[in-house]
Amino acid sequence: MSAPLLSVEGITVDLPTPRGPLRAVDGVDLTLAPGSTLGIVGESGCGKTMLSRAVLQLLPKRAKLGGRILFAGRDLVTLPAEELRRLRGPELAVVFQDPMTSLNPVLTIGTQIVETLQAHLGMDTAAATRRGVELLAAVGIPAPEQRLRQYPHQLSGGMRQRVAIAIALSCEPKLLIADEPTTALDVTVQAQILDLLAREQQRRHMALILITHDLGVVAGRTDEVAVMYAGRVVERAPTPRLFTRMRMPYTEALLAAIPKLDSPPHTPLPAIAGRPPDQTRPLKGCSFEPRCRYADERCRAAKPPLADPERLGGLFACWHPL
Amino acid sequence: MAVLELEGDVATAAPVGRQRRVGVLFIGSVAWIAVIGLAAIFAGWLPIQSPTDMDLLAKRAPLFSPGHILGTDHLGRDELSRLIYGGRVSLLVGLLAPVIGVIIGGCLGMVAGYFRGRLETFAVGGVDVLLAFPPLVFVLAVTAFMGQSVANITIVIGVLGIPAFTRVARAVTLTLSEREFVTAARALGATHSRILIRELLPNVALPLLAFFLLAVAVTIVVEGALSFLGLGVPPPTASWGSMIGEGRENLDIAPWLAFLPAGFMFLTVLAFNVIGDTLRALTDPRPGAL
Amino acid sequence: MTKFVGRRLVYLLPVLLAVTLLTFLVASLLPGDLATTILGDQATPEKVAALRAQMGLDLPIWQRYGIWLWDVLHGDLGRSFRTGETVWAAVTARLPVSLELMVSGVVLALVIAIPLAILCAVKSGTALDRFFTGLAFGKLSLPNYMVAILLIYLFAVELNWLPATGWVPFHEDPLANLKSFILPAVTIAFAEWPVLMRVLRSDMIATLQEDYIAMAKAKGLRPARILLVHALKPSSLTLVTVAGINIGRLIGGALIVETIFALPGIGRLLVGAIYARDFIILQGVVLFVAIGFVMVNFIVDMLYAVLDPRIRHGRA
Amino acid sequence: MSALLSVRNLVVEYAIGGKTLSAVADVSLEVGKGETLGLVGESGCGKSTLGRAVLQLRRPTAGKVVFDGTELTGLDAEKMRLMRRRLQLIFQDPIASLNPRRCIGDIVAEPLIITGITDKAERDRRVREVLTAVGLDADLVTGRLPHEFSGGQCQRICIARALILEPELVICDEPVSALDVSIRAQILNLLEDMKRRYGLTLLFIAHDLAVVKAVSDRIAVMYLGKLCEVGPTEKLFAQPAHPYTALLLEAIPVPDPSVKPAANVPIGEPPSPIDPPSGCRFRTRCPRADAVCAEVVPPLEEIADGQFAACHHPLSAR
Repeated sequence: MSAPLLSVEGITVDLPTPRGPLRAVDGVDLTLAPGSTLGIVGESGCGKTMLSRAVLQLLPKRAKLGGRILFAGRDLVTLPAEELRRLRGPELAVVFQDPMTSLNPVLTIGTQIVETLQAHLGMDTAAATRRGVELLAAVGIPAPEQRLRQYPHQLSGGMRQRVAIAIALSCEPKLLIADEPTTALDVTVQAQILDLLAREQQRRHMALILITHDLGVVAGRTDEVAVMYAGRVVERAPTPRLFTRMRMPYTEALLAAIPKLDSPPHTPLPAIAGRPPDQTRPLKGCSFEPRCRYADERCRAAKPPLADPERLGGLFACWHPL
Repeated sequence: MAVLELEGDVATAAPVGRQRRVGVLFIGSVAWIAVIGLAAIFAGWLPIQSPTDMDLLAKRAPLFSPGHILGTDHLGRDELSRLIYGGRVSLLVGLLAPVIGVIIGGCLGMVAGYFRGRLETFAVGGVDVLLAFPPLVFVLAVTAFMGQSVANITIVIGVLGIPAFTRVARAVTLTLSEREFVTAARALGATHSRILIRELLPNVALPLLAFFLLAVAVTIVVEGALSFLGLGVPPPTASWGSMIGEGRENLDIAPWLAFLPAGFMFLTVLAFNVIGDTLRALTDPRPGAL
Repeated sequence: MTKFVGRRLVYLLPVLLAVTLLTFLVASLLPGDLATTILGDQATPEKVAALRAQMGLDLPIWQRYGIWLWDVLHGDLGRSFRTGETVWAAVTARLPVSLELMVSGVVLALVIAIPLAILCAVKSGTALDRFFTGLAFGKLSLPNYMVAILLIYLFAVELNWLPATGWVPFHEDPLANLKSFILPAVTIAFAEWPVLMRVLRSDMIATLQEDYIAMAKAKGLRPARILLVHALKPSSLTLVTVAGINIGRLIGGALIVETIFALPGIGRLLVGAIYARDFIILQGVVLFVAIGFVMVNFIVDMLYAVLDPRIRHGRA
Repeated sequence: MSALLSVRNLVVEYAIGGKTLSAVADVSLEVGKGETLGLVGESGCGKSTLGRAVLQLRRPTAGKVVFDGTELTGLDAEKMRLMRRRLQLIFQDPIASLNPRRCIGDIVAEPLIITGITDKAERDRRVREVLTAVGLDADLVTGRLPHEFSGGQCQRICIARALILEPELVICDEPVSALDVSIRAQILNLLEDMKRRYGLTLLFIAHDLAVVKAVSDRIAVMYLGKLCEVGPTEKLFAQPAHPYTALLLEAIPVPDPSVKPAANVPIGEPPSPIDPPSGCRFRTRCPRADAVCAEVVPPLEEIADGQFAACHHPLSAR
């Protein structure tokens, strides 16, 4: 295995709230090899977005970040602002959830692509415009020359997300972070966008972090999956292994709670009782313990570490793995 | 789903922390208004001289003169007494005039924002007309017609405040009306008046109250401006505005005659602004534009 | 776009009509009979009646309004019965003063407000931000007649650097004109900047939290470009509105400032007309001011469309 | 099964900038008493508008809505107001559908007050009963404000409010799409329980086929304001007749890595409903479209027993 492109070590993110600091990300370690795909799955509030924002160094101003984020050998946390700026675009890029809000409504598509190319590749306007047309064509946008002159609101949701992807890809990044890239889109468009991401990733040999709440989205399209719950990674394994031999009860319960296409109507769903814990009042033991049917005294007393005690290549944080 | 995770949690928490931070200034403001208010109410019982008695031997007495702690004005009237009685006028007009605005403008704005359609066009058009009309002409016409008195001044300033209140009420109602709880009430078979009173009013009331306090501050300033121009409360009744105006004539020899009432008015207006702004911040981060 | 402009114009026309009608009503509420005023108290009732008939004052109000409107549409705004001056001449003589005051005041206010607002938005929550927002907040509570008095006291009375009152036409003595305008313009700027700054700052703070700003950062753009291109444009809508309303108001003359500094502007013309019951001048000036206000609002709407393509494409 | 709700040739139009947008274009369907009809479609297909038009919250431009023998479109405002206690609505965003400044007890009792139940004790009893039914502790809940609850709990409160008058028909407009997976399952189970307990008829609107499948007896698929296919749930999933239904089913990501993502995903995106394609509205994205599809609007016809499709080239007729 080659040296990791991204290595996240003991990341914590604390957000101040009126009820005290909220630990949104609680000691997460991750590594990502060049060209590979990592899926991060979790429900809202599990910290997956904050984790991605930490990697991108785009946390809210009041958030407190701890730990190290090594990207191609440099620690992003301590990197000077100007160096970080030069890294963003050519090395590190992002696609956000809602292209309606992630594209600037008052600037044309052309401006938003061209400015990126100019900022990093030193192209003149004509060259950058030509490149912009190529990029839009590459992400499957018909009549790209005309689109350059249009504004985001004149495009459909799927087209907007294609534009956002074109911008992210414009400087050939080594790592693309896609944060719920299809959640705001319809299911038929979602499939198209996921295909586009997969295709471009392979073509450019780019690493991809795909963040989603939908286990279905990561199933067919990632090499490895990390499941997050209450700010922690609770299970991490190669994708096929995670779905066939999951060890963490939360992963099992999450998968079971999804309505299945092949089960008959009116089948009661095995729901997870209760709701995620209040992260301003961290539990002493396992965060999933109050909702877990296997929980016992040990789970209440101490947090299980994320480990691979069986040396089978899958990490999980549970005292009573399945 | 998963739209901006965490934001939800943060938003649902009651704004406990914010009150403390605003503390000192807020308490100071409330205290100042309480002092001025009490002095204005009980002015008649306070051991001060009459605000209209002239002591022509002691014209423009400096501060801390015997018998006149804050000196006397160009007619030898006791400055402290005039300040207190002037506060009476400022507070009376300042508190009553916005009541007109908040009631008429609030109703108009809510109805316009809720029913939309032609009614809204009409209300918005009316507001635009009132805004385009030079307010001073209105003030002068009314005072010329009905006479300069505290009541007339109050009514005029109150009417001029209607457009602003209408705008705020309409903006808030408009966004609220699109919220699903209003549709839910309609689906339950609630009548329009019930929706307006039970569902919308409790939500519009707080932003309007905050705006009301800011309007009090503005009204005091406007009343002062009118008195300053000699269009407000007729002399010899004291008013902060007219005192500043009279003080201006003596700026070179007795500058305090202008700066004392100016200071009083500044502190009072500031206090109302602080209270209103605190309330606004606590209720709605971004209300309709003024 | 043309449709958008057309729609706004169609809306503005009834507003203008309503304003003039309102003026007519208010003016007719003014006590005192115009004919009596002109002829004096000693005039015989017959003479008064004759003059009333001659001036059309005995007609019902809506008819008088119609006649006046007809004349206006033909470019005849009327003539003061008192001075014989035409409305057009009276307004054009005062307008340069009010315009110079308004433009210099507002430009100065914007020059102060915009950089401060950007600075405070970027540094929001820091001591720097709290200092300037606190300053703006305090200034909001300081009426401009107090500012004017303070300025006069400091620069005219104590330091004696600038004239306290008066106005010199630009073509007579540019330097004296400038000097006579510094204090009034600063007073206006002082009144305007806190409002403008607060509005822009709060919009800017909201914009800076938008996803597209995060996106712009993630694209590795320079901070200056993010602030000035990506953040300022979408944040400036409220600023434009507020500035527009205030400019619209100032077209009617900054009455208080004009009075304190004895500047012969539109505001004082208006007050003079009311005191003298100069109905014709009053009518004309109000019409003029209302048109100005409505036009500024119209320009603001157009600016909206320029700033925000969504409005331009009719998706407001 | 007799039809409790019958929608006939319903048209709902909006005026947008001088153009007409037909959000619902000639839709007919029936919901039998005690049945759950799932209504699926992508955003902008008119499914929510249809739901609101049934409740007369948005007056239809044309067509009829017959509820238990009464023509709702013909009722005046007051009669419709009285009818509303028999038809209820549950929304997508549970937090937005609760008034932030009223306490839960008031919110849930509101329908009773509107119906004119003046006895406070009676109201309290029924509020407790319904809150307990949806799995909330009435003692802990009634005095608190909506912002003190999570999305899932707010949806329970909304369900309680909808059920307190014991309505016959409940329209659920995307009731779980704002909720997380684990909470979603709880709410879906609750809706199923409530349906049994109160003998409800449901019109269940959602964009997620898997969610709809879990609760529906029959499913109707909508595209750009028109119905594509209506049929019994199992049949529609096993043998979709309309190409759109088939593509929709294929596009759903399955949480199983051994199932490869679909190869034939529908191309493009739904066209604007302001200017819909001629003939069959799906033809611009349909792999089977030909000249006929551009000319003739396909009628909704019975393909198999109880299964209707509006297609010139239905799949099961291959």
